[in-house]
Amino acid sequence: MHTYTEKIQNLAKDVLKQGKAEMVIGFKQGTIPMAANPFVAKNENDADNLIWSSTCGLNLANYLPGIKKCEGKIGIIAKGCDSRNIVTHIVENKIDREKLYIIGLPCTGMVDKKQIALLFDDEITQFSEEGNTLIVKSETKEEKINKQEYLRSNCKTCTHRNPVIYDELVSDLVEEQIIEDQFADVKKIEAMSSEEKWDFFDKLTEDCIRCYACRNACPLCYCPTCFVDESGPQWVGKGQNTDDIKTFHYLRAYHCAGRCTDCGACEEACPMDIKVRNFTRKLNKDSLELFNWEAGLDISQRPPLDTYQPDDPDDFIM
Amino acid sequence: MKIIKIDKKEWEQGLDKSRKEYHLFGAVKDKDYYLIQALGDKVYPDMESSDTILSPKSVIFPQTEKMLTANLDEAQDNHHIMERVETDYSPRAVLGIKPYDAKAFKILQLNFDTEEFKDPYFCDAYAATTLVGLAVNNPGQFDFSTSVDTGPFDETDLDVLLIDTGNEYLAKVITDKGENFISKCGFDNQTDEKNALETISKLKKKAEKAIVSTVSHDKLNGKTILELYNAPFWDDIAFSCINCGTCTYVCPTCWCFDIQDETKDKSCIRFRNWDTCMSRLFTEHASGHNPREGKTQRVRQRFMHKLKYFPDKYDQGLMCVGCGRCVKHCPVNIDIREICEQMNS
Amino acid sequence: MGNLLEHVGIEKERVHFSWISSAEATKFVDVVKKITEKVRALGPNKKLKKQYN
Amino acid sequence: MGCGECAIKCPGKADDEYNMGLSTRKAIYVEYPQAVPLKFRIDPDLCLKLTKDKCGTCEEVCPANAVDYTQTESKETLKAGSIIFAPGFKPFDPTILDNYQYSNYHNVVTSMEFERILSATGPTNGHITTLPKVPVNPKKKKDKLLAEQQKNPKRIAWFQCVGSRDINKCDNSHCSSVCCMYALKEAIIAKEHAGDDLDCSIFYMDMRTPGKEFEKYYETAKNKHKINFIRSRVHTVTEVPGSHDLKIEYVDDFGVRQTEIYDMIVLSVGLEISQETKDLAEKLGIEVSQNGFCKTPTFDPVSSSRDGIYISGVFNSPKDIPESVLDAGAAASAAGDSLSEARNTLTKVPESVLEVNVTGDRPRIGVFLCDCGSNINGVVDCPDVTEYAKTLPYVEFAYEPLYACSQDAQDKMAEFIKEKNLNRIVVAACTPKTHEPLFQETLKNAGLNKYLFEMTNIRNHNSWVHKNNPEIATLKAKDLVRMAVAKSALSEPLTEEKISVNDTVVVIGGGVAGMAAAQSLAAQGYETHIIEKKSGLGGEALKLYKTAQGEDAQEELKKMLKNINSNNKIHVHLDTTIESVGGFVGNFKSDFANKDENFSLEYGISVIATGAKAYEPDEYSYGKDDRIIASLDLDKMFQQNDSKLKKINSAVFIQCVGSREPERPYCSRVCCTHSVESAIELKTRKPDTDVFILYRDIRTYGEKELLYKKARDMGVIFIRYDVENKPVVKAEKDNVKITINDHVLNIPLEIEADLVTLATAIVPRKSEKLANFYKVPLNDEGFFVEKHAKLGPAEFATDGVFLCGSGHYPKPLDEAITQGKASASRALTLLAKKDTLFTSGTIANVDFQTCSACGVCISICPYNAPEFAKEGWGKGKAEINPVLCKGCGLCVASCRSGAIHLKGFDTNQIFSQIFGLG
Repeated sequence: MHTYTEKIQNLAKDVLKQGKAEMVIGFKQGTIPMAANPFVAKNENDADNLIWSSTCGLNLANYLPGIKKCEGKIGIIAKGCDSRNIVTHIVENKIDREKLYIIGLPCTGMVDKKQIALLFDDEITQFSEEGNTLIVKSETKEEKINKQEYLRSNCKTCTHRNPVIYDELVSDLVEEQIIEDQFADVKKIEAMSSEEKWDFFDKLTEDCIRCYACRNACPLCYCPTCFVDESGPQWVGKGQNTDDIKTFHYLRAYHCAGRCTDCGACEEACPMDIKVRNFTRKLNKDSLELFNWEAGLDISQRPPLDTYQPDDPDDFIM
Repeated sequence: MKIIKIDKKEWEQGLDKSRKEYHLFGAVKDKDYYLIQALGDKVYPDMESSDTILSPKSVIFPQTEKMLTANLDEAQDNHHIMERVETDYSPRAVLGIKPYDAKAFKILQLNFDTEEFKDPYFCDAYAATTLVGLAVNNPGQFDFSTSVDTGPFDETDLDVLLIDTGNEYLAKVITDKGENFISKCGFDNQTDEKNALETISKLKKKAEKAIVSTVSHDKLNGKTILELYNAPFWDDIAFSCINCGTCTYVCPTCWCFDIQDETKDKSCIRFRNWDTCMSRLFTEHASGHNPREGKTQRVRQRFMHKLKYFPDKYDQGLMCVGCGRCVKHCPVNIDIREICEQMNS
Repeated sequence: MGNLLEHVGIEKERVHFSWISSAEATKFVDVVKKITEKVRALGPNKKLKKQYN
Repeated sequence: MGCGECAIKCPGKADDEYNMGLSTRKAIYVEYPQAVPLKFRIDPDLCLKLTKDKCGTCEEVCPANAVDYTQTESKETLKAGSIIFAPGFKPFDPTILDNYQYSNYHNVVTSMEFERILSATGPTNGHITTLPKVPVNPKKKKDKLLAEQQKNPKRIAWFQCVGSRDINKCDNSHCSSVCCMYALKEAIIAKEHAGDDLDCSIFYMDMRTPGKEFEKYYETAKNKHKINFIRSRVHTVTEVPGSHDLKIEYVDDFGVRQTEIYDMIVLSVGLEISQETKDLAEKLGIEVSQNGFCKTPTFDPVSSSRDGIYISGVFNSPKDIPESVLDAGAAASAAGDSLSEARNTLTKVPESVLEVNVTGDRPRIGVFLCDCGSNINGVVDCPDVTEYAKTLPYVEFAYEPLYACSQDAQDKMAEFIKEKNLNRIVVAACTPKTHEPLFQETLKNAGLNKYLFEMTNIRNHNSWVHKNNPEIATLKAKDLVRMAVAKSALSEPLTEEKISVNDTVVVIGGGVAGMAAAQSLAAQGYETHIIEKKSGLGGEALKLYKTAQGEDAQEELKKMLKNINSNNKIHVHLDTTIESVGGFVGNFKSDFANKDENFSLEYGISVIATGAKAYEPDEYSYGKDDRIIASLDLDKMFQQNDSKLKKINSAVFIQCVGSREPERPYCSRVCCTHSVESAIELKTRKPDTDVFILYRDIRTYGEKELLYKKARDMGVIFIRYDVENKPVVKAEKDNVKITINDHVLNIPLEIEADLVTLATAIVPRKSEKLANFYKVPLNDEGFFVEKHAKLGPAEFATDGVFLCGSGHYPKPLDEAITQGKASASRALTLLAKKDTLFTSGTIANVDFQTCSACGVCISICPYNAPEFAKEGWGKGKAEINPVLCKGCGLCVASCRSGAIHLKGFDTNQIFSQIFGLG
């Protein structure tokens, strides 16, 4: 059991008991190994089901705008990236800070389930962790692996593991990672020729089935009607045409420009293992370089593309 | 029934022979996962493969399928007249399909190929397709096919069932289609039926025993629709759902589709796409009214359809073959087995 | 906008941003000429151009 | 119609005055291409018909029969209550300055000529060339030879103060105020046109850039554009033998004689008053100064010496565009004050036609394709395009008038609308900019909503530019018509919201600017509230001794206060601060805090006049020694007739204390004049006082230059210093020692002074809160940003909020009062339209169903039109206030959810146009 699990359960019980919040959004144990199921604890008994593990990679902030029936406050377990998306929600008028009771969770990174699955020819039957060691079993073999080597790629470059906004903390803050080159992956693509880039993204998106799990797992995507679903005008064709598929991915990325916290939920949710962060990462890099901006750090600031400053960079205008 | 023994060393040669007449499909590993693909020259299916992410239903019922075209050029005589798209329906064979995936076609037929209605695209594709199954000797932990009237050696809707016995395959030739394919491959080493069946039976028992995952649905039939519909658990089940369509897209039995027209300049095509009941758009009316506005209604619809409406309407068991793909790929771990248990209890 | 298009392989010469006031007719002509030349040198665009049928 | 057929055929030719004679025009001509209305006139001295009764071609070719040779000059008598006299200026003619060789060399041009050379519509299409005065199509042999020697210039020199600050060669003692800035501008544009290797040098005496944002422009010219600045007056220009290059000779800063070669010289000619204006002024009986500028009192800065005649523009004093615009506003306001009772007595209300409801009807489009005489029809096959239009979807009817804008075509249009039951109209003609309102009026009169109109330009964008390709032009006309029809089919009737205007005005700030605004508004009959934070009116003016013209500032101020206090329309709230602002133009509501009781007001218009204050320096030991004081401290001493003044034998003024520094990169505008004034006062009181003014550039712009001259005449010593080498002030027991580098001798100089006066910068008050309340912008230094730097200096981009006084930029009393009156005048344009003020129909609109309430529109709108709905079924979703929306489309483009639509330019309309093209 992860050391955070018991703390979370106790904190949640306390929060619910004292009425600091009416519900607590967290994870419960999944039905299959390496799965965690987003779950809302409404009473102290429910709170016993809350867990924590390195597989809780989805972004719980995603569930906040959907909660309509709640008189009191909503409690939520928030790791670094979740908290940044909560900030974004507050900035974008999705929820009031006063409506929230945030249980901050200093995060040590989430694991890349698909990478781990590749170590096995058959299905994984058990997963557990002890500190930095992950113990993974299948019918045929057992592996003990170092968690740091199997972190999700966004967790590897994360510099905001600690929550940026919270009412109480699950544990002491953890040390933030110092990343030498935040955007090595983006630079690799930037160095390609136009043709190589085009082919790279062709290959990247070729298996997309347009289930929109990436969009739906993303806390930023809360529009009542998404542009892909609009019929008048129909911005994107609905078939499996590669240009339509790519258009969807481009536009989704644009809509996240300056707002994306690189939480990795999109990639985590993709059934086809498409590395969709390759789109948003570029915009994150640009936001940082052009506007010195990282999303979701300050509830008093709108993202750079929502505002105009006379000294905004304008080198692209010729 | 004929049982043919195929030495694995001769397998690929046989396939190459069949290519003269058949387009071959099978599981291929590209990147880190398996997909069903049309096999190019010198490409052979990976018969050791675990499940493909998507089921083989796309071979007969593609995600996007052109149906009709029209030209809008008023200078031409046939303008604005919809004409069926010419599609290649020459014979094709799907190799190594899992028995539960084959069974799923039986379920799809209930929708596309009935006395009353025949979907020409589905029927023509189905008629052209030979399904060469491979019995599952080592079922994975998601496989709960035995609980839903299928099983690792199920022969429903297969034309040929291959059984892997180590160095060779035993091929149970089930239909004429299967017979034709096997003969086109040049596999003709007919084996003693009794011995073979015994081997198969042993393997089958072993495989069925290896299935750890089960689900009970015995009481569903006795419950009324309204009782289940109004059950208290739907909100909790639906809470974590993000309404992506993953479960419906990976499902071998989900058959819903949506028709779209696209026009450019003087040409127009009408095509259909897989649709998903997880999408709000699925039921949205032109008026803006939506009978399944909330995600609870949508989640409930999916499970009620698979586990209650379908069985009630067709009396053909559940609309589920137990492949476990939706369990494995759901990003938030909504598990049909658990829900079925809840509905059954 | 231009950055991401360039990033996914649209040649950057195909996307231009310019600020031209309605009084700057000459600049408009110059910019359009310059862009036309650049794009012509690249040849026809095949990317993100949906093929029907 | 302005088709130009007459000018094409006219045989008469003359120098084109608009292009400063650098090109020619015909005897029948339009003075300049931007002329509104675009009407031709005949030059009576040149026209063969009028002079010799020959020719008559223009009458023959005119398709509209508009030429009438019988028209003659006529005299008319008008009765008027007030006269605004705005005769403008005449550029100085440098012919008399023989040392610059203007008449002799083709490549010595005036700045006015150079403006035309830089212009894309000018004689060289914006191309800079040496010898630009050579005719474009030289006829004479001499000119032809010269034309062959034309080349692209490599070095251009500007000579400043040509005809200004000069009583030696001409009699213009004033500074023309604008030449330094325009020379900077010309040099920068020249570099932009000709490339960075063009060498631009400006020869000047003092660089005078005291206007708003001007100093930054000067810095940019120096640092970014690398323009050379040479402080010297050039004394000789000669041609280099064997070429047309110009050799100039001058004495540099260190007294060394220099020679340089240039390709071209631009004379920055000054502004002067023409003899004609001087004569007229005499006839009108208004007093003028020695340079011919009108004399106006500081506290009544647009009034001439004759009652009822108001002055605006350069005739008042040499000035730039924004000051001229302010003058105009102030003069209009002053003229209006006396006429307010007569307002609205002669207006007529037009009859209105009931609008037909077309919602839900199938579009029935009428297309009107204008021939524009031969303007369009001469190139485009109009009958063919008309026939084509008839085949387009939803087009019921197409018609091809000779001139769509003519009255008979309008009548026909109205008839056809009724007869053919048309419900959408497309006009393919010229530009909607000038003609759309006319057609819309016709639609209205025919009972159609005016937004069911669509216009496409097949003249300016088509027949004019594709003159030589008639076939392509015809195809393009078809494309344009098809696109317009596609859009028109989707157009919907739009409504314009009526804006109610509460006619109470709130003026924030009770300094002279605010008071002047209040006086004007009250004089026009509007209840006006002055909100003043301090316990008395008058602001910074209370600290001044005399005006630049020598009037007693306090006496004048007292008169003003008396007038305010006795005016029952003006309500003064002292010790009061504004605490909140809600609402929008015409409908503001604010809470005010007063030391006695808080109150709130509903009002329609707000004038912000919060002013500025003196910078408190920490430079030059200020505050550490009572002999080192600030400018206003000296005024106080003068006011009180301080006994210390008598003991002063040596006084030093240090200029630019806190101004033109990196942290305050602007010129405070008033300090040079103020120090010069005070220096004169010291000299007047005690002539043997040694007075020194240590300066960077003396910026006594306009006729304030006369004060500068007077000071020099009286013996005030001016010593220039560089910003890198500032004077050093050291307080000692007996006196204050100032060390400065003498700019002529280049040796350190020590001055012993009894009094050091620091000309401190003027800094804006902290106005963030107020700026936030009214959602109006502040610039980097904290001054308010007006609607338009040149054309909208007394108002904000936010409707209903106006601006005056030093909160806009530091300014002397007369300019503050002018701006106060001007802001009132701008406010009046809204107040007077009280019952006829409507929003535009083309504004943004939110679809609540798709709105995700993310707030991007609210954050991004420059006009604060969107807000979250507080009630109704869209509660919590964004909602656009139609009164504030300008229809710019920023929110539409930035709405991720696609919930915002721009009425009249909806996405489906734009798409249908695009798809209509492809």
